[in-house]
Amino acid sequence: MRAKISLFGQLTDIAGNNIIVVDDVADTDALAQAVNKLYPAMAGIKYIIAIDKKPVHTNTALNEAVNIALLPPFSGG
Amino acid sequence: MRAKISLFGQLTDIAGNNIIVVDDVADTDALAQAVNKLYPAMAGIKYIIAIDKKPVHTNTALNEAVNIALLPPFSGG
Amino acid sequence: MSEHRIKNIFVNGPIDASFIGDSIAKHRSKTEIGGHSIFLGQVRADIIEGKKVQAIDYTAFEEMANEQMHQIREAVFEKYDLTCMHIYHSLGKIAVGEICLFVFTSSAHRKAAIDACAETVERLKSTLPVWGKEILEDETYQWKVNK
Amino acid sequence: MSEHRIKNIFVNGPIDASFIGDSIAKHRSKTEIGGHSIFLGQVRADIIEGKKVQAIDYTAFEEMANEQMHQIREAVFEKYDLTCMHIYHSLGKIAVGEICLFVFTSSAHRKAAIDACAETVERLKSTLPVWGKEILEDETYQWKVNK
Repeated sequence: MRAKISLFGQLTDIAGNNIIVVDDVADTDALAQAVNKLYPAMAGIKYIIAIDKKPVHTNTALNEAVNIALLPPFSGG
Repeated sequence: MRAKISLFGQLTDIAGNNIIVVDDVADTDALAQAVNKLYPAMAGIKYIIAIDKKPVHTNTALNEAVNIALLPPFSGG
Repeated sequence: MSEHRIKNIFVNGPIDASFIGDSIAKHRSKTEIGGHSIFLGQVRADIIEGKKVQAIDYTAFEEMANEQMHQIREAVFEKYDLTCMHIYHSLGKIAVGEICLFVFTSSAHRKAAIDACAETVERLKSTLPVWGKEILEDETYQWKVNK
Repeated sequence: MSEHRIKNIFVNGPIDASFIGDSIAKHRSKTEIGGHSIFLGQVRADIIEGKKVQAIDYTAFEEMANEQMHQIREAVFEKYDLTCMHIYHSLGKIAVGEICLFVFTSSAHRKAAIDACAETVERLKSTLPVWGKEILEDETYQWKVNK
């Protein structure tokens, strides 16, 4: 499937955008691989993948309906 | 010696006064005995004796120059 | 189930000290409270590679952060006997010396208020999707990293 | 040796929320601060043998309390990397819902501010010669006992 991904924090600097689109990703592992290939600088950042506003810590299947976001390390407060 | 003693908190209720005087007390142990005899209700209260604004935890000699205070359990804040 | 609804913790710009004072004053009628614990985050003038931070520009994944905060709130209310909890986090450019985080817990007894406040601060720092961009004096910037 | 002088922590009557707000605002210029921790004691409407507390009347051995507080301050500054500490305690009759204790610590980093505030509250509660007389709704009273 084609995944539309929201970016935050320093990831937006790397991509030069708040949203990126990657093709042919069936699950979150494939998504991370595709993203890191497209933007090698992202591979060096320990980002979390969030699906529908929840952090995902194991490989998870994707579908067109889900909301995908990449979250670099938090620095609130 | 004659000791002039400042009272605080509930001890002032028992004595009906902020200051009491006891005679013939050479040290803090003798002072506590004299006070508890004069005001038996004070014997049931775990007060601390302060000499010159410092709590005293072992028997301490008294002299006319020191400031003596009896402090019932604290309840500030 | 919980009575708490998901609240919006975000405010645009710094948190005024007078807002904090007003929040405290509102608790006067809650006479079951014996202790309040408050944590305030203030933007610090760190020196980064010889340049002074002049502001932090905060952004967040707001919807997710509010949901995460809701979960923290539920867990903390479950663990401690609290009367109330209020949380505010700034968004946008906050100058050094300004308040960017306000965590406020109240309880009948001090221990619950103090422990709940400390735990809430730690949890929100580690789990809320919020990012601070440190704006340096020469207008360059660096993404902040929480310790 | 210490730079701190013995301060008077006592104020007559309740501590206004606006005073707390103003105290916070004064720290805006201290841009080395990253976190503030505040504890507030509020007079609680406890029920004692069926009667509601309507106020606490605080008295203190003021000179000794200020000396003891000075020692606590020195010990806490020694232990934690603090920027500043402010303490205020009410004297006189404080109605339920009013603030009677204000402990305020600030540091570059949150942990020092939070831990120092919590420790200061515990230490002052156990060592300051201050007494609260709980005034009940029928004007009888009972001497308060700290837990």
